[in-house]
Amino acid sequence: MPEVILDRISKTIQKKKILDDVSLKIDEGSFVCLLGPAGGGKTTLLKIIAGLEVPSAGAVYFGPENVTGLEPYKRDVSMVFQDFALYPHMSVFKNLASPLTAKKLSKPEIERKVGEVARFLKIDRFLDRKINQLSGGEMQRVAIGRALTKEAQIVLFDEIFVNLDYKLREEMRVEFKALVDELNITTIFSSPDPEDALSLADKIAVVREGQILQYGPRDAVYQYPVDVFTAQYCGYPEMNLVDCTVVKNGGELQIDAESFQIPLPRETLAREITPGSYILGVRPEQIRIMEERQENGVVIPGQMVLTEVIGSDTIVHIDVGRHTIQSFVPGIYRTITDKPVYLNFDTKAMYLFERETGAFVARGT
Amino acid sequence: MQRVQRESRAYKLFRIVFLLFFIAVFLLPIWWMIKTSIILRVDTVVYPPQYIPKGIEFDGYIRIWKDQGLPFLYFNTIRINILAALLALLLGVPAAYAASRYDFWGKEGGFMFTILSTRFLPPATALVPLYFLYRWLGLVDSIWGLVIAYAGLNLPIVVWVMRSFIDEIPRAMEESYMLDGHSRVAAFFKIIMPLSAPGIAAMFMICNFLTWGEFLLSAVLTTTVPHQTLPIGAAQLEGDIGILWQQIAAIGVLGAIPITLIIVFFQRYLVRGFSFGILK
Amino acid sequence: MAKIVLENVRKVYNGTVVAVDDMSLEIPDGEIVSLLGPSGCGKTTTMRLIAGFEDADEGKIYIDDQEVTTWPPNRRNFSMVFQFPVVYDTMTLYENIATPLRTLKTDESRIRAIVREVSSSFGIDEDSWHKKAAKLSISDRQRLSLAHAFAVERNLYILDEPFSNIDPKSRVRLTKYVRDIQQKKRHTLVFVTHSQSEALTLSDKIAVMKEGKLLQYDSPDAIYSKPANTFVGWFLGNPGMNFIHCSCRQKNGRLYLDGGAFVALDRIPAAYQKVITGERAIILGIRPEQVEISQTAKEAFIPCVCHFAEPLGSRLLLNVKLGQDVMMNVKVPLEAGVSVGDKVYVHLPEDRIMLFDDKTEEAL
Amino acid sequence: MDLSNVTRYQSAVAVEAAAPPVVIKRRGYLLIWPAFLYLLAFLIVYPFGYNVYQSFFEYSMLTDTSWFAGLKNYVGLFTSPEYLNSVWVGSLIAFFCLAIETLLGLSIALVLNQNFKGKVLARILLILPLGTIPVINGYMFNILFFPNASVVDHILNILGIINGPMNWLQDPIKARIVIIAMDVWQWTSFMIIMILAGLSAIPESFYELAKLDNMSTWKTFWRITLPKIKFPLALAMLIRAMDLLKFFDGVYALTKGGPQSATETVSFYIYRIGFKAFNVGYASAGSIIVWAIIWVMSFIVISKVFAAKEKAV
Repeated sequence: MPEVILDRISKTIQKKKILDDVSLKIDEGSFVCLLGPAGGGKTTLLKIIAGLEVPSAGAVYFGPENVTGLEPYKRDVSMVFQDFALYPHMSVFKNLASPLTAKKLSKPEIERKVGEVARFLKIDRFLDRKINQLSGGEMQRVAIGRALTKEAQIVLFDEIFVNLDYKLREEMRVEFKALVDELNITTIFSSPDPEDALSLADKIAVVREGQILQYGPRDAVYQYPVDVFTAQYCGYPEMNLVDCTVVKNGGELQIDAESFQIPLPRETLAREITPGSYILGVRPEQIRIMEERQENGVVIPGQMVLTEVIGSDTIVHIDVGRHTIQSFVPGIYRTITDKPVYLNFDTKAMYLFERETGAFVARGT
Repeated sequence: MQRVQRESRAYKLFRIVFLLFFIAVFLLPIWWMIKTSIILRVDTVVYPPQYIPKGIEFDGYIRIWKDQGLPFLYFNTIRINILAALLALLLGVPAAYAASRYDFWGKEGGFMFTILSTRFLPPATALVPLYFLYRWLGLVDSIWGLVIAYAGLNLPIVVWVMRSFIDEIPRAMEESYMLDGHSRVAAFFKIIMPLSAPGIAAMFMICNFLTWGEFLLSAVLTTTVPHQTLPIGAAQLEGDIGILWQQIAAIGVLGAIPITLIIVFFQRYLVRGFSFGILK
Repeated sequence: MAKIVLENVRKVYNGTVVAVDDMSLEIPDGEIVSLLGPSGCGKTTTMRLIAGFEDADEGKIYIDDQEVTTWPPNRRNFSMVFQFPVVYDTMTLYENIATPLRTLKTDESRIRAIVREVSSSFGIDEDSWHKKAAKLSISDRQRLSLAHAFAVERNLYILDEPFSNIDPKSRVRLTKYVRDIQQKKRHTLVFVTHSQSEALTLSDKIAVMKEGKLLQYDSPDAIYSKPANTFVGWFLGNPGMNFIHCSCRQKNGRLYLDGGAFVALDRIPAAYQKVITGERAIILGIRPEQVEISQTAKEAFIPCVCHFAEPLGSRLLLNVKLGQDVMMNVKVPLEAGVSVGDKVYVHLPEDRIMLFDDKTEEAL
Repeated sequence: MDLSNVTRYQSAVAVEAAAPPVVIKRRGYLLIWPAFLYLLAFLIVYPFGYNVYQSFFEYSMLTDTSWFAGLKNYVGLFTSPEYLNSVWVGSLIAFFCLAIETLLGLSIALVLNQNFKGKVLARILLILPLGTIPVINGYMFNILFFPNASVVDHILNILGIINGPMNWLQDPIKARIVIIAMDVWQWTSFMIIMILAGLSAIPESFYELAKLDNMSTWKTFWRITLPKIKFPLALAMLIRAMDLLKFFDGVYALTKGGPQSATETVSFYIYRIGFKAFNVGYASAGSIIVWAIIWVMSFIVISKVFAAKEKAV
């Protein structure tokens, strides 16, 4: 089973730079998620690995072998597409058998292998059906099945949950994880949804505007984002960001965000910082709402404006001066009080980013 | 979803009158053609005109069958149109595939523009050069000469409309077929061709529709009955002794039948053909 | 502002497809009612029947006790916002909002005042009034069409999936605008959506529909905590309710819930003791966040294996396997620190359990 | 693992500088060449070159010789009353055909876009003229407007609009009216189909909204319908405009350009000069001019098409 190495890949399509000097090393047997907004180049990256696109510059290696110009049908890769790309004029069986007929296997051999995969994915009941008789979830299973019958060592999944409704997505995610764990293949998965990345991947590569902003183990990316974009994108609900300045107040440093101030004793952050313009970030699940003013720790007065119930949990939106801060509250919570509320968070959960570049500066310890 | 209509009675009446008026106007020449083909020859041009024929005869049909070589004309028209449509598809479908799937230098502004602009060239302006070319190639008065010319008329539309059909087939479809381990050529024949088959069939019909009644090229490039088409057959019934209305009308009726079937059954695709695939 | 009543309404398309079947619904004056369900459940048809864009095949529709079943849409006096934002592209923003007022012969200074008021409640800048609507982004188009809809006092305001094409950030803002204006003016509002979050966030009452039928009509909290059947329980919640097929068995003269390879509960929950008196098959339902978990064996805790653990904000979503093949979602605090492959013990608290009939899947 | 040591991700992949990859060029685009060359050969390069060449020569049918004539053909053409007449007649006919076809097509399409019983039948009946053979239509219109036995005269007499025979085809103005009527009769159906396609793409919700706003039918048309079908309408009109430059068959069968070249279109003129008078140089020069016009017009159409396509994406 080979590792996948992308060495300084660039891709330009119609004078537009889709990928700009991207390098990535994907260990064999690992599960990597390319996370990022639409149009960032995730799909192009997958297509270059698959050989469906030829990079304008750079090289692709599977282990020691340079496969850059190799036609897709000669590569040991299979791919599941966003809209499944099942062949509508063929039955489920023929769809699943397609990689095997390409290998010119004998008929009984094909039937045996298709049967195995179909049973594994619980789609053996409708092998004779036409594609348009399948539901969304079944179509996805067939698409995954087709990628599996090829028995490729590297399998690419391109935003495969995007077209499913949220109830189905919830169920498929659990199933998918179990499946991939069992197969022991190198998996590269692209998704715009941080929930997919955080729940499934070993490693996350944050892709934006043709570049990889950060690549690392899931927890590293979540806990130590390199910049504001990664911090905000990699988390659901997204991180609260507030423009602030760090000022010297007497001998002590202090964060000043206009509508509130937070004292910043030396030991709060992992490294020393100088006064200047910053962005303060706190994840919504770290923000607690108090009805009474507390004397200790961070206290930010605000006004509740909306309780957004997302299924079984709630995001409370609180106006704080010019900003609206989100707080994630487990369970259903729907009271809106006219009284002022107070927000509180542990300074351990605090992030500081540079104002101009958005680069990570420090986080609480 | 059906919209609930609540229209006034006066408006409904107006609509009926409006539509009946235009249907009458639109059908009058067609009815006249049918009627002329079967009315007694002496009653063809009389005043007041007979809206319903007083007597009928099938002399026109018999004469074009016997004297004017209708079987030849009909067979030729069908043969030339079908061959021209096939030739246009043979050249046009691969071109449409390339235009849909590849980016290459000068695609939109150069190739596609040139291809489409030929659709607008009046045949009259290419007539003299084509005549001399055909004379040199020995294609004058042969069905192949017309096949080649008609295929040229069809080709721009085939390329443009088939491109819009192929655009609708997700790229991922052939890409995943290639990743299954099949070659690009196999993907074209096993994925693109079957999935665009309805489009190809429709285009085949539209091509026939577009060249069926063509007159100018076949008038100049053919001279004898065994190679002529229906419109020319009809035009030759206008001679020194006068115009043989009954027989022209008979050719008109027989000639309109296949093409009318095409517009009735392929209406949906007609728009695509007319608009080069831009409107659906 | 008005009360809307549907009485045994039925709509059949092409003589065979039953879109809405025997639907009765009362939408109280001044409340937000959501029609919620998966696609094809009949919520859109119900909305179109209320609007008058479709004629009901059977049943009656009332607005404030006045029967309007055969009235044309414009006579029913309501505003509407469509899923794919509909605005007059060739007109300016101002003219768009002013159009419905014009037909009411409002004088120009009054129109100006109203346009100013609604456009500020929907965050439309006065500087952009003269812009043509065609140039707007999709979320700004929807903002405009909301302002247009709320510019006039109507019996009813219908919002047909107004946020489903909108980016998440604008969605929250638009939701807030709608809620604020409704709270201020007490409009009657019908809100069609397939998203549980939108329905739970905005509504006073939710009507859950499936396959043309009304399954449950109640307040969001009641629907969430006391679903009328397994579908409603599954459809709401993130993730939805867990269901375990059990049988009530008798042992030592006492009924208990048997889950096959494990004992789900050693007695019948108090609330159900009157309903269940003998041995029978049953479906047990429990929400993932209400399952109790322990890492050590305890009495009345069921041993199971964790095979999926996903951090969800400050919670950890586990998928555990009880016995041979019963899967269950459990939500625990992040600190619980359970990881894949761990052996854990779960407990189903008696007062949280819901029981459903095993055939009809209705709540008992 | 030391997670706190965060650095911006850099291309630090451990790959030794390998030989430059052999990039396989995908050559599928070559498939466009057969079609392109075919058109080039039969419809563009050869005919165009030939026309350009011949337009500088004079040719004599009698001696079958030709000699260089410089710009004489062009000068002759622009001073020839016949050619100028054909341009004038062609434009006149094209203008009226286009205007009437557009208005009629639009009104009929608007009615056909409503829901009523018999809609499908009405639609089929109204596009039937497209199924007829143009040259035969020419003969049929000949009968309908036959001197002293015109069906149209008869109907108009009964309706009391005219009195006595009109002798349509003998009078220059009336003959043009007949030519226009024939084209309108056959090609209004084209407009109907194109406009219906545009209308059917307008979402119903726009009309529902207008209805809720109590907008008048007239305003609804101007504010919603027309802006939304602008593109298909313009496309159809431009296609028709260019097709009218080809107008030949009907003229041939109905009037032969007469009376006194009152209905002689450019296409007919080129055909007559080239094939009846064998003045090949003249015909070629005339063709070159028409080609120039067509290219300018089709450039406009096609760039519109591209703009619309991009908008759709």
